[in-house]
Amino acid sequence: MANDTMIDIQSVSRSFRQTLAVDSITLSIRRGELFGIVGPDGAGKSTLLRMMAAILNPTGGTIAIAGHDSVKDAEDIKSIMGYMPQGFGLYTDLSVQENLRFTADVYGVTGAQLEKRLPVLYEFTDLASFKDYQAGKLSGGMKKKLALACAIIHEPPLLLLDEPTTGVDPVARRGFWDLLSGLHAQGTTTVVSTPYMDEAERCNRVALLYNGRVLACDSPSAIKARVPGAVLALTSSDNRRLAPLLLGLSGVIDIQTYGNLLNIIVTDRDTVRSRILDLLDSEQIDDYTLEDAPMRMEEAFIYLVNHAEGALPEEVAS
Amino acid sequence: MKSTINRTLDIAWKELLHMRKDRVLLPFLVIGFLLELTFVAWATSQPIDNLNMAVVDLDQSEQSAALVAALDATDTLTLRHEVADEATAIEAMDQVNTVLTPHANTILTLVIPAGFGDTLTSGGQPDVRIILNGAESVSAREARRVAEQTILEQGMRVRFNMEPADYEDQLPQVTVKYNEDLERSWYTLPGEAALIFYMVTMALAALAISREREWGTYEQLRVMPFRSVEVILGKALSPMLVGYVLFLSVLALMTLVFGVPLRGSLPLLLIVAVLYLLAEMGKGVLLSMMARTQLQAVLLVFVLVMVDLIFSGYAVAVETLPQLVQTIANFIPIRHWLVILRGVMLKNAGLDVLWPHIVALIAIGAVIIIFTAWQYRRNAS
Amino acid sequence: MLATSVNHLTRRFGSFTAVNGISFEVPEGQVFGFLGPNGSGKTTTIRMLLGLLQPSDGTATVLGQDISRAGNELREQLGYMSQKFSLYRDLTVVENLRFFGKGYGLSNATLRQRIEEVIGITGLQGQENTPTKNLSGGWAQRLALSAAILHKPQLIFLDEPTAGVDPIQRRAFWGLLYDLARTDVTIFVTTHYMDEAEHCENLAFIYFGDIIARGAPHDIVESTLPEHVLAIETRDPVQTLHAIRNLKQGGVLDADGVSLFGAEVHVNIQDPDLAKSVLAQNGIDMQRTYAARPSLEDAFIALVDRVDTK
Amino acid sequence: MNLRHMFALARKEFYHIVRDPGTFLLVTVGPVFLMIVFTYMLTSEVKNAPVGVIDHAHNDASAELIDRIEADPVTRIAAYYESVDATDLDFQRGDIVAAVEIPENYGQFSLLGDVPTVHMIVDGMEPTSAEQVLETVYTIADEHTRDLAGDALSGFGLDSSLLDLPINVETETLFNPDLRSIVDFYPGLMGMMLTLPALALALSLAKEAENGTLEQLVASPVDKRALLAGKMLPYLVFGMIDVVILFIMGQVAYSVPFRGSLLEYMLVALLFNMANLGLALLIAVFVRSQQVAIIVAFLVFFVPPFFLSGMFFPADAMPFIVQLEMVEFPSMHYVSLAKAIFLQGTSIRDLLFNFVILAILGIELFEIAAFIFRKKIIVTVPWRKWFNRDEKRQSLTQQPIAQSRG
Repeated sequence: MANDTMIDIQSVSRSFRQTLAVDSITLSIRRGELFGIVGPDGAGKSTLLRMMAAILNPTGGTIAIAGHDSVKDAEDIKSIMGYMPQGFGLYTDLSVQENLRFTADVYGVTGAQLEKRLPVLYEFTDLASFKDYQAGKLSGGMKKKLALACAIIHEPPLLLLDEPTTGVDPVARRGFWDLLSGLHAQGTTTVVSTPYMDEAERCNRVALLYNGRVLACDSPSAIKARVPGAVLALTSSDNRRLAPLLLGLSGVIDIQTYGNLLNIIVTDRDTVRSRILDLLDSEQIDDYTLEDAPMRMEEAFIYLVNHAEGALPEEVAS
Repeated sequence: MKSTINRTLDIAWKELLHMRKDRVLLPFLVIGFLLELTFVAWATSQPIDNLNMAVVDLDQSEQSAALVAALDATDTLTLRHEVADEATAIEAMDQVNTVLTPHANTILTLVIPAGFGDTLTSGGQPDVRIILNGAESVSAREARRVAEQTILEQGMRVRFNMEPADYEDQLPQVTVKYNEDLERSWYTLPGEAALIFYMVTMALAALAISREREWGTYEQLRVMPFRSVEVILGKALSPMLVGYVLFLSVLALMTLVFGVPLRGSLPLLLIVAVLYLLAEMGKGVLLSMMARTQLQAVLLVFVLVMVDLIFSGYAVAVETLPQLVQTIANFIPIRHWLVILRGVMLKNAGLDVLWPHIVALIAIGAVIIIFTAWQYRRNAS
Repeated sequence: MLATSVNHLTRRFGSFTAVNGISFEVPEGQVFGFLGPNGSGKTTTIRMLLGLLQPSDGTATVLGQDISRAGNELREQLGYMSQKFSLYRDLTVVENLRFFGKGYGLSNATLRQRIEEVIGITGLQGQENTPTKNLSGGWAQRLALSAAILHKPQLIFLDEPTAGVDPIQRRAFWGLLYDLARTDVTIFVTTHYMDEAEHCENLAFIYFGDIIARGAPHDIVESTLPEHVLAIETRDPVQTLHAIRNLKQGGVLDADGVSLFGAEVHVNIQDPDLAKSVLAQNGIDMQRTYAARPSLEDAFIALVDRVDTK
Repeated sequence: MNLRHMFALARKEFYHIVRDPGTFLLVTVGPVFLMIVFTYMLTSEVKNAPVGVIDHAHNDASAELIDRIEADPVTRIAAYYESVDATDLDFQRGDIVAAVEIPENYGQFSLLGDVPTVHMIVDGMEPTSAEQVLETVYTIADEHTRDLAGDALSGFGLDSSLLDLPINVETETLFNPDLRSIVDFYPGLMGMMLTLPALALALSLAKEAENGTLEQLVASPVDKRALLAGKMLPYLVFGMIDVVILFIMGQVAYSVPFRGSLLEYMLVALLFNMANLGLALLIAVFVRSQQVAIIVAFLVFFVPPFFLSGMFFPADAMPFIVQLEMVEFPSMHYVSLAKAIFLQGTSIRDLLFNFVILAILGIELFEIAAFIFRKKIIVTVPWRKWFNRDEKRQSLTQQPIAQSRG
């Protein structure tokens, strides 16, 4: 392959009036990658994605998509890319089939090519039996599938998805990600933005966005590996009473309550573990379990944010 | 525990806050319609004058020149063209005024045949011809009226040496009541004022519930311990207040600036205005419940206003309309309100005259509000 | 005492049964999660419990009162945060709170004090005069919670409270809920985010109007999915995926599902060690492997699958 | 311009129109409905206006006069009174709009030249119908007096031609012989109705912006001229259907004469339709919310043509600067052209100035909209705060760790 880079983002910024939504981001996304842009609301995910889609011009820096400049050659980019905006960007009063045919017309997929493509898409998304339904009457998950089908109707080498699973239930979410994995398996370069950390784990590489800047860009496991310390899972009969006491222990960074389970994030597994055991002992609690638990992406993200903000206690920050 | 009145006021206060925050809607409604009032006032008080007149004077006598001068001397007609023959005159009527060729459009052509002066002075009855441009019917009608009267006066003057005062008592005597100078604006302005009053308050009321529905706050409101009548009254109260303030300012504008007289009892008008408002508010809230979105609510208001306009006597007196229309009109609040408003302002009408309309307003208002409350409760279950 | 007790509650809309004879109990002072996909009957149930909808059949009591007879007195003890953000976006934070407080009949003095307290609890200090529409998702959510707890309700219904809120804010929000639960307020939450559901002490899964599982999150996972997920990190995930699928189809590997998971391939198996050795024997490239317990989401999807295949 | 894209968009837009009852009514029944309301308000003729009588004469002459008033379609006799004062209450109530007082000696002439005349009182509150009633009753009374006087003169053996008017006026009315105002309002009103499809177009674009579908379109390779033209095309078609319906309605229901060339009128209507839709696109390019679109459209579409186009109020009477200003509005040119073609049978050739400007506006407004339209998204202001970094930072410092530590 002559050029391995699909998207080349060079110190791109975008401001709206006084506020900086994207603050000189540099990223490079390879061909065939499933790339996640992860961050909270307002981190600049949509702005970045819209600039990649060439529908918003950067106020600084350049973006090249497959070698095309996003400002000068905007229209060239639009035909090689599939884009799914946040929310439902399709016509609710048109049927599934009409939406697909309309999009096909727009992207110049016609005649025999379209007739061959449609059954493939129906099969892929499981929408065949709904093809005469009005899009507005579909469930949230099916709407997303339809939007995806429209975005890939012209078999674009690049797919940009802006929060495709927001507001979708877990069954549909899982189904949607299976579709994405399928596309990934076929070699489509996919950039997906999401506020959900569990979805981030399904990407090849992830850029964590915060306040318009990239906090980290790496594979999910590498990002999690950046967090010093470990997670301990404690179940006991009296978690509610224990939680504040545990927080008072030195070396405990944070506690998450999951029903009768406490996830304790600690700086150093062994020393803090013994401190916890001492505490349990002194509180005379004996029907407990204390196990190692995997670090979650969410914890890693929060660690990195706090690290960037300098809000961490010194012992952790160092 | 707080009283119903208190809770109603709580909701009304919140509605007022919404209105204060909306920087587009209220200013647009108020400024837009005040602007329209001024436009209408200006347009309807504009006299129809300086209409283009062409003359074909085949007589060229002293008498024909005097006749033309008399017509030209009127405010209504202005001599623009003197043409040699009738065909040219008719051609001129085909013309259309444009910025490049103003006054091209002839409204009236006077044809004075040869021998006009001689016939007139010798005691005969000469003919003249008037050709009117029917494409401008309003102007043409006015031009004809003025032309006929002026020609008659000129004829009397030349033939009998009589000025209009000399034969006035031989013509039917005319007294015009209430609007002595037949000022169009005296009729249209109160109508326009009622319309503004009506549209603004209806639009605001129609938004009251559809907005909550769109925002998703409607359900929250229903979960709170409010009673349905508290919600409806609370919602109606602030548009009413805005409407009332607007009414007062429009009333002041009409009487003080545009010179429409206020001959009757102001307190009566102020009280009946509240009754009228209640009826319209009920309608507005009802529309609001029917609409799914704010946009739909606004469109529904427009449609309703259009329908009501037919029956309201806004532009034309209801009494002169077909019987069926008159019957239907009795069920429309604005029709009664217009009778009352104009009656009090122009005719100095009092309770003794207006009571049937006031009773009708109260009855219609009560029916609408009861129906609205019933609908709200039915919606809720 | 039970905060809520539901017995064979049913609601039909025409021929469609939205809620189909469900029963469950919510003990006082718990964080109770009511889960299900969109359109499964969650919101309908909450609406019945709030008295906004009459049940077609069955009974329920809320705070000891029968819902079909309860009136405004019950409403004054309930807090409700609806699915859509339901505050007046053109009003400021304090204006919103004042309206809600008055609606619930708080006197002016109490109201002033409560607003201050609630703002303290939810951390909205300094935002008092911000128009609500300018608040970001997480802050708006906090304000909605503030409004729902202003009148010190004993039971709060939260209908998908964190939809569209980012993880940092969601986490903080759950912190607030636990703080509230510590003051013996019962919290009834619906959600379809499974990572969030894991925070609850007790759960009920509703699917197409039926309750398909109940219990603590852990217990539900364990009873539903005893098997493990084997995650395989590999140099070429796509190729590995196809290779493992072939093994599965050939009957060499006994596995439930094989899917691509970013840079990893995930396989559901009974015995991780056995599977690893089978894969190794067949020359699958395994840079690193780890076995994990299925998540609540996995359990939920499995449960739904079972219902669907029935 | 990519025609495939244009037709794809046009087809989609057609579905929107047909499937949304509101829009469909707005572009089909709407104009007809609005036309009925307008013609009704603007052109109603007075019929059976109630007139009161104070008859002091009680003779054959007065009875004959009363009969004539009753017989006229404009008026009817509603009540009899003893005195003028007695009519006050009924005037205030609106039960009568005019009263005729017949003097005691009505119908009795003497050679000394006494002509007993009636006294008429008219409620002037509503000037238009008051003038009609006044004119009718006045003419009846005047003619009756003349007839009586003529009879009297014959009785005295004199020639009744003495009573003839000094000058005989023959009136001929061109284009609209009965001077029915509907005839000259109708062609202009037809144009006004075309603002409804334009309004629907502006709303439709604003709706796409609100629903996020515009973002999808903007991100697609569809070219912008095709995008705008495709959205506009169905409204143009519906607009022309409206023109045809209204044209037929005018011929059948209102007997509005049509003297010009139908082809030329259709061309003018098409251009005006295009200009209106171009204006709607221009509005929608700037305004991307339905609510604001409806407000702006109201100001642009309804106010100027109504008051300034010369449809109701003669354009001649406007200050020159206003007239100059109106050159930019298509409605003025449309009204001039339509009226002339309808009533006077004038050809476009004689009105080249208006036609050329209308044609320029028809094409140019679309071009301006297409020029200004960018295939980019507009980020709306309410989100501004979301990007406010200070606020975000503050949100974090109070955030999870710091807070849960208490």
